[in-house]
Amino acid sequence: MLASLAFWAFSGVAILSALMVVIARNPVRSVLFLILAFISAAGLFVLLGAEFLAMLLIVVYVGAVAVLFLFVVMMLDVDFAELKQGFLSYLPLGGLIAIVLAIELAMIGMSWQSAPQAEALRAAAMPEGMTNVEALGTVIYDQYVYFFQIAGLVLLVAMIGAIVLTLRHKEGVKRQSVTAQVGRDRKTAVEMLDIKPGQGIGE
Amino acid sequence: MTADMLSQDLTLLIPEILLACGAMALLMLGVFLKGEGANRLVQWLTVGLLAVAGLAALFAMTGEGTAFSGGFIFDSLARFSKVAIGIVAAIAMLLAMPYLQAEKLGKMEYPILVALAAAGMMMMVSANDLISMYMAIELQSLALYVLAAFNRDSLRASEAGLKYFVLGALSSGLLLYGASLVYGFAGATGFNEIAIAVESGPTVGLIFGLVFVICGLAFKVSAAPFHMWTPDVYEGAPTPVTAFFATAPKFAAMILLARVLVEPFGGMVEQWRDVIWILAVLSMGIGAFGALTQTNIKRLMAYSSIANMGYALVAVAAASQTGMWALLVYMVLYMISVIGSFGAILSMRTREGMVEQISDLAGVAQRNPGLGWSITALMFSIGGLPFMVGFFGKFFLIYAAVESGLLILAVLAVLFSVVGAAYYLRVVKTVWFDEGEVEFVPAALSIYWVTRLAGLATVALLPVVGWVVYRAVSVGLTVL
Amino acid sequence: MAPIIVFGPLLASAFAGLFGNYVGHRAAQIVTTGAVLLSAILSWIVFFDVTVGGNTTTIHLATWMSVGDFDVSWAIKLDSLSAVMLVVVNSVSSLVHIYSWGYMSHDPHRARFFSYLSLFTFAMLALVTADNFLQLFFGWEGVGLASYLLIGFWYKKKSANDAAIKAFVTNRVGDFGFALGIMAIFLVFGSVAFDDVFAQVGDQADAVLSFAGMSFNAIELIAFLLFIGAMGKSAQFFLHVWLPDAMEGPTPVSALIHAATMVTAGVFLVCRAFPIYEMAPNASAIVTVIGAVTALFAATVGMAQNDIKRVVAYSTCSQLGYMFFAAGLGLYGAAMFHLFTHAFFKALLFLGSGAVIHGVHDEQDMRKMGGLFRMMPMTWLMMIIGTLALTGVGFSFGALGLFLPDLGFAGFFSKDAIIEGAFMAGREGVLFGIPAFWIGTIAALLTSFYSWRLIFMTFHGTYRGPKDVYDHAHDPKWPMALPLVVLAVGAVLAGGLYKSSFIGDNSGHFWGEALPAAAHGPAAAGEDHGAADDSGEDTHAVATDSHAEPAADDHAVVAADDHAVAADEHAAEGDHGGGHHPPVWVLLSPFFATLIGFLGAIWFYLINEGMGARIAARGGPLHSFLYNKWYVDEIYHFVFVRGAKGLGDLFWKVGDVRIIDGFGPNGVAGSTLAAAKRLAKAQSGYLYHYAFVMLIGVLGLLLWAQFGAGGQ
Amino acid sequence: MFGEFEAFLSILTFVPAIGALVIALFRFTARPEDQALIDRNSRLVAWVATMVTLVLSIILVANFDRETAGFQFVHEIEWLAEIGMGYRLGVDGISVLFVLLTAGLMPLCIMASGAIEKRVADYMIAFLLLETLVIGVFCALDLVVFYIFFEGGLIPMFIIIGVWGGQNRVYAAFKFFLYTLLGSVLMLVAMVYMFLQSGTTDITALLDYEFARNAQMWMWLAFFASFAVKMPMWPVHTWLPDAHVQAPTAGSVILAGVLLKLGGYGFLRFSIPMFPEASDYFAPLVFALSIIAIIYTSLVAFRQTDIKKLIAYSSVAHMGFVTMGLFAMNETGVQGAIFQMISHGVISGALFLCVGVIYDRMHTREIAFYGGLVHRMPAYAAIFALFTMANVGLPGTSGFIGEIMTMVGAFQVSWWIATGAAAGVILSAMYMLTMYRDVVFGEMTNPKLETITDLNRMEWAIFIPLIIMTLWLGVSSTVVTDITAASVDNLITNYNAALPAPAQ
Amino acid sequence: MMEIGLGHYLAVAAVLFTIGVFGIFVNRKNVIILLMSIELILLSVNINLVAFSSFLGDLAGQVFALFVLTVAAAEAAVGLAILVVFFRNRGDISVEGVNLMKG
Repeated sequence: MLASLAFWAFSGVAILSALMVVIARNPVRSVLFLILAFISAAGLFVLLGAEFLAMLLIVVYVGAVAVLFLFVVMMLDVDFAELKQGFLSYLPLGGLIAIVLAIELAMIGMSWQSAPQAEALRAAAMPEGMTNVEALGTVIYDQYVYFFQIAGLVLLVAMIGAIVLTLRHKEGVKRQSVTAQVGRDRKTAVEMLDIKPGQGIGE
Repeated sequence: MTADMLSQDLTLLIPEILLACGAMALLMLGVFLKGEGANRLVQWLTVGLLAVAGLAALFAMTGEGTAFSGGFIFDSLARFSKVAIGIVAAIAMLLAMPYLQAEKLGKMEYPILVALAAAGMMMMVSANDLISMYMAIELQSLALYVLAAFNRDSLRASEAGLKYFVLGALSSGLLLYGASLVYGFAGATGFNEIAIAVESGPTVGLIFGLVFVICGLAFKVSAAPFHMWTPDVYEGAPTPVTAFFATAPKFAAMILLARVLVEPFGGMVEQWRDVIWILAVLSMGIGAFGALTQTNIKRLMAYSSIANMGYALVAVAAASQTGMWALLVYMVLYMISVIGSFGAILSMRTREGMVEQISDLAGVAQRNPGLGWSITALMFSIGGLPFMVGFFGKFFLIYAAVESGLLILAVLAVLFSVVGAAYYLRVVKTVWFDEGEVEFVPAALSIYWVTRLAGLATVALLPVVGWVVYRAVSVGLTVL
Repeated sequence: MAPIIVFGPLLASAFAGLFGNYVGHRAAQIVTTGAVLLSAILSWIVFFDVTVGGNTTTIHLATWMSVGDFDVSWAIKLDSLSAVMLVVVNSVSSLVHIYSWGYMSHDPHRARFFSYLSLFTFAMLALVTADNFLQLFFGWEGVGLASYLLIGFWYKKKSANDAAIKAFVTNRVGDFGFALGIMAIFLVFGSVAFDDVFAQVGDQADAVLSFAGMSFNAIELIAFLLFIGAMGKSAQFFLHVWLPDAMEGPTPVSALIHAATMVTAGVFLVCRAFPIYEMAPNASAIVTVIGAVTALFAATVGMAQNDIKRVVAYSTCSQLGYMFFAAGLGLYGAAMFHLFTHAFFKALLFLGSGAVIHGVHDEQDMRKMGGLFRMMPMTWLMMIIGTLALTGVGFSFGALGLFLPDLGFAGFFSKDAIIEGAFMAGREGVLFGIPAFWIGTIAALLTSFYSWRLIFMTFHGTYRGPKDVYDHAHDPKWPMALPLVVLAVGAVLAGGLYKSSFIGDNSGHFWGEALPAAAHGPAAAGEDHGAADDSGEDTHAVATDSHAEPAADDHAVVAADDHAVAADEHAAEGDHGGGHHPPVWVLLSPFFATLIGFLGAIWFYLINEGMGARIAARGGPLHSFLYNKWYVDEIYHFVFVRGAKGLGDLFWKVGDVRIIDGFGPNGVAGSTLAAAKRLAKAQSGYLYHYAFVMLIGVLGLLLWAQFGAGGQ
Repeated sequence: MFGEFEAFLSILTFVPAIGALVIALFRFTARPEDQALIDRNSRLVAWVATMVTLVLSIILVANFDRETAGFQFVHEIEWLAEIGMGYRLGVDGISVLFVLLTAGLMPLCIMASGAIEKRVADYMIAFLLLETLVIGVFCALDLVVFYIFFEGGLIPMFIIIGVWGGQNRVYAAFKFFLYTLLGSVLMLVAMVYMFLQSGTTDITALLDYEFARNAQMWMWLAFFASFAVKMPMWPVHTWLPDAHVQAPTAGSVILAGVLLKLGGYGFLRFSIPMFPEASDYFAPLVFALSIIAIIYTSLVAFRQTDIKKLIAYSSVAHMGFVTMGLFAMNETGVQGAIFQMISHGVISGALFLCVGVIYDRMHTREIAFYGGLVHRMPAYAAIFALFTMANVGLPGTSGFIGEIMTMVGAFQVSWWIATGAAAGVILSAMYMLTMYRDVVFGEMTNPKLETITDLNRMEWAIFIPLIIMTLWLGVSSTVVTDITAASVDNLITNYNAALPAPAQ
Repeated sequence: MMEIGLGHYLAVAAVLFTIGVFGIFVNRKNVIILLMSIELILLSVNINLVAFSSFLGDLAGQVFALFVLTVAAAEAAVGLAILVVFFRNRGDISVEGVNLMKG
């Protein structure tokens, strides 16, 4: 009973805040509603027994992605009010499509039955007597290590990509060069000049 | 998982491992050896790396089989595809080098991203699980998003990157939603397991899931109506990137699509054939008609690739062994022609810089006969006209379609190919009939040879096609 | 020998045509004339060999076509029919060659002219010596080609070119029928060789060809189709329009082709194919009718023409009509006989006209002549002889029951034989025999009228042209005079000499297998009874007629009509009489018809000189009708030429351009491009549009998968 | 003597391609300043290559066994055998003469290309490739090989029309290419279907294979789409006038002389023997279209103001005789059709060359521009007259034989058809003679023509063989029909055997 | 209050998915919100996966969701990087303006 109450609460909040994400006038609010939606979803995850993912959602999404969004929104100084104009022009068509889609998908959801052989097909059956985290750990690093490695590559690509796109070596910015600092010796650091009187150092 | 098993699994992954580790090593190399020379070194090494990876797939003494609990499969289809991907990616990299140098884009990240994207593609063709499918696609896609926007000071390139990214992310969402439905209704993510679940009868959930998955993959192969990004991205992205886009990723995605449809969902042919049928017809039609009014040759190539993916989908729709080898032959021949065409496009450099209007090609056949003849051969080959190898691609896929009883589709395909011929002819017409003033600077050696050899190959390969076909047949045999 | 006859002119022609410019005109003339002369001499030898010696042969030269059963040879068939034709063709041709030495002496393209003439001769020879229909067709079209080339010889003149094309195309219309006839022959008989076909005619008498749901007797159909060909070549009514225009060519050409030889090919064809016509009474009836109509039509039109050559041309047309109705009535021998005699006197008339034209500086309009007989008496004499022969002056003493030989010019024997034969045939029940007889008689009247009109307008009365021309008018020199004389001799004697061979006692032996025994029956029957001739009578008639009272032109026609009515009554009486011999009035009626025509001409053109011109100036409907040749040209022009142009434009500009191209390639290309443009517009460049399309695509596919074919 | 030498036909086929390769080699490697040298040498090489081909094809015909109905000089190389395909070449009585025709016209085309001054090397390459492709079509004994050659020929022709053509060449080239391509692709589908049904693409095997009646209908239509366009038959003929008018002289010669024959050859090789029941069923359609073509296009030709267009339309009309003869399906008709194709190849080629002569001098093809040419060019006038007459179908020229034989053949089927065709003969005289009159005869009123010169030696050399062929075939048609007889006989026998006995 | 079954979770996911799609439609001017809509779609996928995983008693779904999260984060990084680049070049991020290339 409590669980179902929690479900309704979480799902209600999630849906409403998701709706707010797309219709909020200010993107900052959108981001904040997004965070709320994520948190509600995390609640749903907990209800489903996926505690680790729930935490991950909050840590990764709220902690990283949403903040990144926020950061970009702040960084890009855009007149958002203007961007919201014309909001309604596609509403009827969008709404229609959305409603049809929602009905379709919900119908499918309702029609779910566990496939007869699903039991047998399970690649990674929930191990008994293990916490969710433990259980995930065992499969990720064993059975799904391949995916894990690809995920690493994906992140690498993302990193390279973000850097190559946004990193700028601005002229005139002094940078630290560790090797240069460490490799300093007398020859490079000190220059002996023979200064003629009355002429100073000049070219 | 024992070490023994691990090493056994790892041997199946030699090409990917080579690419991933090589890419990381080159990354280090690039980071620590600064300067133009280092960039060029990295570029050359990447070319080598890609080629080696491709050849490794061919020659590595690994058996065929699955690895990592069925998440990865190495069969003859995968082997064939990896060789093709490796070689094409290497050629694309080769084509890119002079461009990058001339356009001052010669950052060392470019080859690294190409290598990682290639790794992603190789994983795609080996995917045997929804998760690995998704991860491989993302690995490839993320790299390509970045590559599309690689010329970050260009508004066009960044616009292209943005469009590609946003739509790509959307398509990923669709794919994932489908994957989740498939997972839920089949009860597993592995292709083998899904196949078993499908055997017991398709449910609405599976059908919906499959449709979503198809939509996601259709985006990657730029099949209509998920093609909209293609012209803009092709036009906006730096030309060598476009050349890369048009070849290896298309190939990988097409193979993946075919594998997904034939292996896990082989039991649902009746359900998905219509979907593919529609996609094929739309792609062929939009590709053919869309190209007619184009003036930018890269956009033209974009529409051409949409149309050609439509043809490839005809082979997929055939859903037969013949269809599979028709697909392979078609894609390989298509890649040869396209990579050559992009070599030609990259040759379109005047003293002021790159030009990419079709009209700039006016009179090329007169001033630069080698290029003119090459473009002619390549265009006719892409158009699938006889005496060019492209014809065989079309021929086999029509063969496959007719064999599977898809007569209407076959007829539509040939009719659209006539419309298509019109715009390839337009290029040839410009090359031959028009008088032009635009003087190209001599192309770099790599571009020169890629263009000429590909041009020659489209004609000279004709007798060799037999070999390609045998090879493909043997691949097709193991797929089903 | 036979190959020399046939191919000699060809080689000569090729020589003159190819090398004429190198070896000079004289050499070309010598070679061609020599070759044709040689042919002529040899053909006389062959003629006697065949007709007297009875040595009919067929020389097979080569295979032309051989496909399955369709086997066609190049051959030279020598029988009486072809021998007669050989003689006619080669004789006239060689005379015309000689004549042309003089006539064309100032033309810069003489070599070409002689080449054409010889080429024509060759084609004509190939035609007459054919042993199958297809070779005949070869010659048929070959003479058409030569005719085309010769009519258009003066290529600078647009009228000449147009006339040449008209001749060729009109002939093609006839050939259309001929070709179809050949096809039908092959279909029915499985062969196109004369011997095979004629041998089978009896067996196939009941063969039927169905066409558009109707069934026709095959033989009738074939006969009819062949006759269409003959109509074209022989300028019979409906397809006669080219012949008068063909006078644009040099006069020797007119003499050779459009009088003596080519135009008679149609008659030759009908005679050659007589076994078919024998079995085809209805088709023969058509031949008769067309022939008779032509005879009358051309004669009426001839009365109103002013061009000297055109008058002769219409006269030719009319005489051909005689030959045809004779052939149609089964009087093949008579037809051939008339053909034979006609060749001489008509060539004479043409060459004479040529001499006149030559003498008055290429003036052809008779209205600008007159009184020329003083300046060119020799020509006058020749023309008179020709006219006498044409009008068939002579007298049949037999008709009066006198046992004297018939006396008369060539035309008298042959034409009277036809007219009488027609009467006899009609009495024996051959279709249209009696009408043919009457028409023949009336046409004889008209012939006489216009022929003498020509003479009077040209040679008598007062000169109406420029003075200096008259002063320089002269008789021709020897190369032109010689053929005239030779032909005049022929025109006088040919009839009397060969009458018995062609239609008389000797005809059975003369023709051998070439013509049916019956062909010399009806006419011969009358002749045998001692129809005699009196040339003295005739000259007397001329003399008296020249003093005839002048009368209005219409009066002449009315008079003729009256006469016809009267004669009709007579015919009725004659019928009552019955019997194997034509009644006396039948034998005499041509004579009187001729006499009346002659008197009419005297009245109009000698006694009341200028009356004809006045009538013409008044432009009455009858005159206009005749002067404008019954408006046939105008109708054809409107229907066929304008029709073809209109249809051509319709098919081209509407059919091809607007409909086929408009809806076909251009339409498709246009709509394709329009679709492409619309598609390009859909590719708006807006990100959300793209996403839109994607999502709509997803939704569509989902719905399709659920409710469409995929979702069952 | 060459019967044992298997590759003979392949060598014959590819000699021109080798010539093209030679030209290409020095074209691509030469320095720009050697342009004149390249031009001269490419002409020479092209001429030599085509002459070698001609000699080889004469040897081919000389060694051809006339008694045999089957294929001779067969050259087979295994290629994609697993899926039933192979590289197979061979000739029979039906095709061997077309090889000779092609090989015979090509040297003349090369010689007639003296007026081509730009990009001579490319031009020669295109022509040589075209020759290889066309000969390949006639020799191919495999569906796929056939199709490759058949369609491949479009490419060089496209370039020939487009680069060296007249004012509106781009439109014409596109129309030509797309029109014919559209027709052909349907044939491709049908070929695939045939392959799937019979399991082979070997033409000799397919000739014996019996397709189901229903399938025959569809395949016949698909093949018809291709061949009818190629012929071209009404109403898909409109590409031809444009293509002809715009093409350079030699291009028109090849187009009319050889490429149009591909359609008729296709009917003979595929439609009739492989789909006999469908051919029988659709014969009335073909007849109707043929007759319409003959009369309709003749009338259209009558109204043309452009000499080439007129001759092009006349070609359409003459091809009507071919289709009519082919579907008469008796020996006279079929042999007549083959003869007509050969003869039309010579005559229309010659006519286009005639036009080329004055076009090269005056650069216009408007009939109205000319007039009175005979004054300055008597030899030309004579030759033009000869071919005009041959085109009109005057007996004694080869034009007549084809027409009369096809008509005789058609007459046996129905004489409506023959009547219509014969009416076309009248019209052909009308338009050809009118055109000839307007161009050659009359006063020379156009002052620009005053300097026009008569034929030069090269032109004589071009015309003489054509004149000889026209007249020779005209008086001795057995030269051709003897060669075709056995194969045609066989074709008809099989055809009749394949038809179900008439229900009676 | 009825028993909460899988269907409920899937329905929630479907609604979220739809809202994501809807967001793309209605926010045609602001790329950032487009990206957020896509994040919503991914969230719905994750709910699906986890719900299925839970009801199937199979960890694979959760693993899948885990990787989706990872990739989504990477994607967001790249996407925002591209967006920043675009902004630098153009000065605003109105989607409406992003149509340099079309046709």
